[in-house]
Amino acid sequence: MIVSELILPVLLVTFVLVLGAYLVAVLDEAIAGALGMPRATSVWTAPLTQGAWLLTQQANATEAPDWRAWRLAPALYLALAAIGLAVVPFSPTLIPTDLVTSVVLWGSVEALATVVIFLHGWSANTLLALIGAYRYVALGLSYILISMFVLIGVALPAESLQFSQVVASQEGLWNVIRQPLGLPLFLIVGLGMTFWGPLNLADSRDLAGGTASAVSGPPRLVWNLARAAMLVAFSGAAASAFLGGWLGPWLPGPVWMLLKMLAVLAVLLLIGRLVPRVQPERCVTLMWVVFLPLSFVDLIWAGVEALL
Amino acid sequence: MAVSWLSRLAAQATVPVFPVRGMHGEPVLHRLALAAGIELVDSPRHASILLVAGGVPPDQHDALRRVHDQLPTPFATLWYRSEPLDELAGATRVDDPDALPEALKTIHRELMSGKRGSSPRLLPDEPPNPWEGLGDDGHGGEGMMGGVPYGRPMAMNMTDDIRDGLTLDSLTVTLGPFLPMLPPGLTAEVTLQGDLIQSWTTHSAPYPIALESAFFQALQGPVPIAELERARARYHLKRLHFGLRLAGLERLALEALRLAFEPHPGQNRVMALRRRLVRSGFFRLTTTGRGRLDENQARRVGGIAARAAGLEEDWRSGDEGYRHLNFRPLTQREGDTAARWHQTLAEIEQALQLAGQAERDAVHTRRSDGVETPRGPWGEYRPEDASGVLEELLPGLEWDEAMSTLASLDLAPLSPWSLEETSEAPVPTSVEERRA
Amino acid sequence: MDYPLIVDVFFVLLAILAVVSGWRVFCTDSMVRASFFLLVSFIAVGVIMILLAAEYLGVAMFFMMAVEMMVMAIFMVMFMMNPAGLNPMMMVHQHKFSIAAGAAVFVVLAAVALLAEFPDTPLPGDLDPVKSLGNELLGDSMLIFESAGIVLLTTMIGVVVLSSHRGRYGAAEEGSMPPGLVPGGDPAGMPEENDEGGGHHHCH
Amino acid sequence: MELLTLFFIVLIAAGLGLLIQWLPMRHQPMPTYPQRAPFLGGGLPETHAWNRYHVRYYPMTLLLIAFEMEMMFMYPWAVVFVEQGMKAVMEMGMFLAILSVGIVYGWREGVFKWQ
Repeated sequence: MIVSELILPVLLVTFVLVLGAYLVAVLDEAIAGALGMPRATSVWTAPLTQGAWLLTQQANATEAPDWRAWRLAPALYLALAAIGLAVVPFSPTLIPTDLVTSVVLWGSVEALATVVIFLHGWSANTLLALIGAYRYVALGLSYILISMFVLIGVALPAESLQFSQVVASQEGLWNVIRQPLGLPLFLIVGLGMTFWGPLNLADSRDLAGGTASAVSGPPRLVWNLARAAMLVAFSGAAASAFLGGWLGPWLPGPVWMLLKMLAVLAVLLLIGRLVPRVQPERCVTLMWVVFLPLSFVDLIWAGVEALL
Repeated sequence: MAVSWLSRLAAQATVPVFPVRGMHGEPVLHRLALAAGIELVDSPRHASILLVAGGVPPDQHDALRRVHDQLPTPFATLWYRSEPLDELAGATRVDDPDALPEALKTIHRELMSGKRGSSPRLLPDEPPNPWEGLGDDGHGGEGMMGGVPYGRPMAMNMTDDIRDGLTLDSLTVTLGPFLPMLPPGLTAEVTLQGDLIQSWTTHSAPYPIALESAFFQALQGPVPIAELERARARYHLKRLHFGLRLAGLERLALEALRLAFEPHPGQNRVMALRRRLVRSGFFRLTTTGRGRLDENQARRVGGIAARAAGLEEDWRSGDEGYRHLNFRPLTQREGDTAARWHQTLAEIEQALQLAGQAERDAVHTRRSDGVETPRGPWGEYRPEDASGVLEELLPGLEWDEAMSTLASLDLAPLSPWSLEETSEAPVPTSVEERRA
Repeated sequence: MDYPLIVDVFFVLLAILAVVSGWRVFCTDSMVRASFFLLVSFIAVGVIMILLAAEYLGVAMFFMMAVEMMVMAIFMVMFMMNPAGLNPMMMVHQHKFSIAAGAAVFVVLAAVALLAEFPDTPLPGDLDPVKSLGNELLGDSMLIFESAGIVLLTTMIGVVVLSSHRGRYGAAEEGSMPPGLVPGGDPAGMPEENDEGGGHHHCH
Repeated sequence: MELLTLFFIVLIAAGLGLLIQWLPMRHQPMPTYPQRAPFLGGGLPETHAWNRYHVRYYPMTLLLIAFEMEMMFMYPWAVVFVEQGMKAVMEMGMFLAILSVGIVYGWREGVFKWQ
């Protein structure tokens, strides 16, 4: 019992998180290469060599940082990614933690991520990192409502706040078809949570790296790792909320789940490379005035659909 | 054992280079941007090599020392067509742009394997102000705000905000000359309230930029319009590269740069680039209609900025040769950041179209009392530094808006030497290739 | 009720965490740290609530408190001097009064905990607290729930009125005036100058 | 049991994050003061960066709090939605209408712009 309920889930989450983060880096390199960016080393070793270099680099400090928060923030972000992945079911029986309210827990991971990312930029006590941190809060507080609406939308037909029930409710038809607005909106949330691509307001180029502009060496490695891990966790949530999780013919459930996660990751990384960074002020307006009403529509659609 | 294994792996990493953009250092950085295995990073904390590309005037050596000392160990420096600082006399200097990527990779490998020591620290290890243990709790000074806690005073200059009038602290910093988002060489004292720029005082102008020799020849006598216009398109494509990279569109930025390196870029490829740019949402997502120049400011900046603000000013209209090609200056109305990028794209297309036409008919310029450079008209005077407009333009803008506005403006003065002359060191490649 | 010992162990640990981080709120110099210590305290309480089988409320606590503390930190940084605690300072005021108040509240709460008779009705095993909460919201408490919605809407409007600087008709401190109904005419919808009937003067 | 598993997962992830940072950093000396200075492209700040920072989207954050309160009611509501049928639809309609009024009003007053 200990093995199946404690050791196996812990191993599973750690393994998927680490492997997934590595795959995110590989996939991103591959997409960059395919889009014509110059790449010398092979995509398979590039993340490893980059990681090795960061491990040998000295960790930077700033004049008067908030030490504890500064070092804790990357680790906590990684922990949040782990929680996010832990609630994702891989098969009807293989669920790391099957909480009754796992959908709400996923929402609180999003809220707590905002806190952690803010802390990462705030603690450095440097101008560019600070601007990145405050900018991220504007984004984080904007996408959270969209995420709530979209996730409530998938909870309606499942009559439950449990991811495993959400997946089970998609037996007949996947939510991606049943609620066509849901997945696109949720992908925006994913880009926001990991401040990736168009929503990279925190660590952007116009801030010389933003919240990460003052960190180097191992803390930066953990930060990058955590970002990639969060993408993996998000892809897990998206795959189970919209793509029918473990459901699928021929192959065993967990394999389907991993394939779907990879598909979500590929889409996210592609968007990250193709769309420019949104201007912060415009981003907030877009979130509240365009995407939030759209998520209303999604919820109403889901509600009507669930009753029919 | 484990450590040597780690450093062997690290030696194979993509080489992270923080470029200090000195005078006339841009061309080589454009080459590096296209080189494989090298990454130009934005923060010195993310780099293992400090590349000083081009000369740095002596009065900015202190700033250079500060940036140098901000790289975490182990790191090395490489000087491209630039005299190393006195303290770093033994540092590697490379003058050949073709040898640069390899040199960077070698240095990184040597650094990781321990063959090369880290560059020494140049500045004394002292806090900016001595830590003063005064007051009740051994902190900085009287009360909550005084003194210099941790060697720096606290921000406590209360000013009224220019947007909503809340009275909150403002933060005054000196930016540049090597901040990657600013034009190289530009230093400014900036007061920020939150992320909004309250005031901007330019301290030193951007470094002069060198044009290709075609523009200089046009001042001596007739030159083929095809050559002139291709040089113009190349110039703007390189500017576009910078703007797109800043906006997070690295792929299209490289596409623009590749076009700039082609000897005969096709007009249709520029049109395709523009279509992809519009489709990616560049104009809708990254600009908010701010950074608008009024007529006076637009005239002061000249060139693209002027025409984007609706001024139909172009030396080419007065040239017989251009008139023969039915040249008419293009303009935009808004004069803001988006309009300047629209104008840039339109002018690149126009330049390539003119070049194609002129090549067919072998048209030359007729006028030699002046030339329309990509930076603005060069008649009696060379286009000068226009960074003064920033003091009126940037206050009230949010940081991201300010940076994208800056990228869309071309403010640097023109160098009295051509691009070919500024590279005084012997160059192995042919002149034709160098021009690209 | 039957539960393993480890629940007790975790309860004690979390209770200690909640109290200690709550106490740290008042001894740290940094406003941001203070906000997030409070968040840690709330999270510990939230986990305790989950241990008490109130799963939804516990998780909702994380959610709400993360957002709320984030906003609180932002406002702290906006309006407090020395938000990062670069110079040490006292976070507490009115020591004597607050000690007395704290002691009094503690005594009252402790008395409630010790003296009150808690109902000892075991819950049915198949109870789904989230479901019953939902049924409650759609059943008896519907009116309360809907009026809460209206109250929160009023809150939203109040918030916007108080904090938004950029009004519909221009900046707030310039005395925003609606445009006239005819070009150049008097502002529309404004009360007459000599009309004293506006709002709070009418007491009855 | 689920909580215990979750606890271990958090512990391992956070521990891993701290370990990766701590192990290589054990023997590193403190960086020099010039290295620790904020990066501003060679320029220097006059003061610490921590200050009374003007967060320009403050009305939005307040709106969010009010909004979120209401949203928390909706999770339990989602669970019983299908069971309750039309009644739930009506309630949701009313709810969303109320919320929309708040958003439209905020938008008209320019709340989602930097103040």
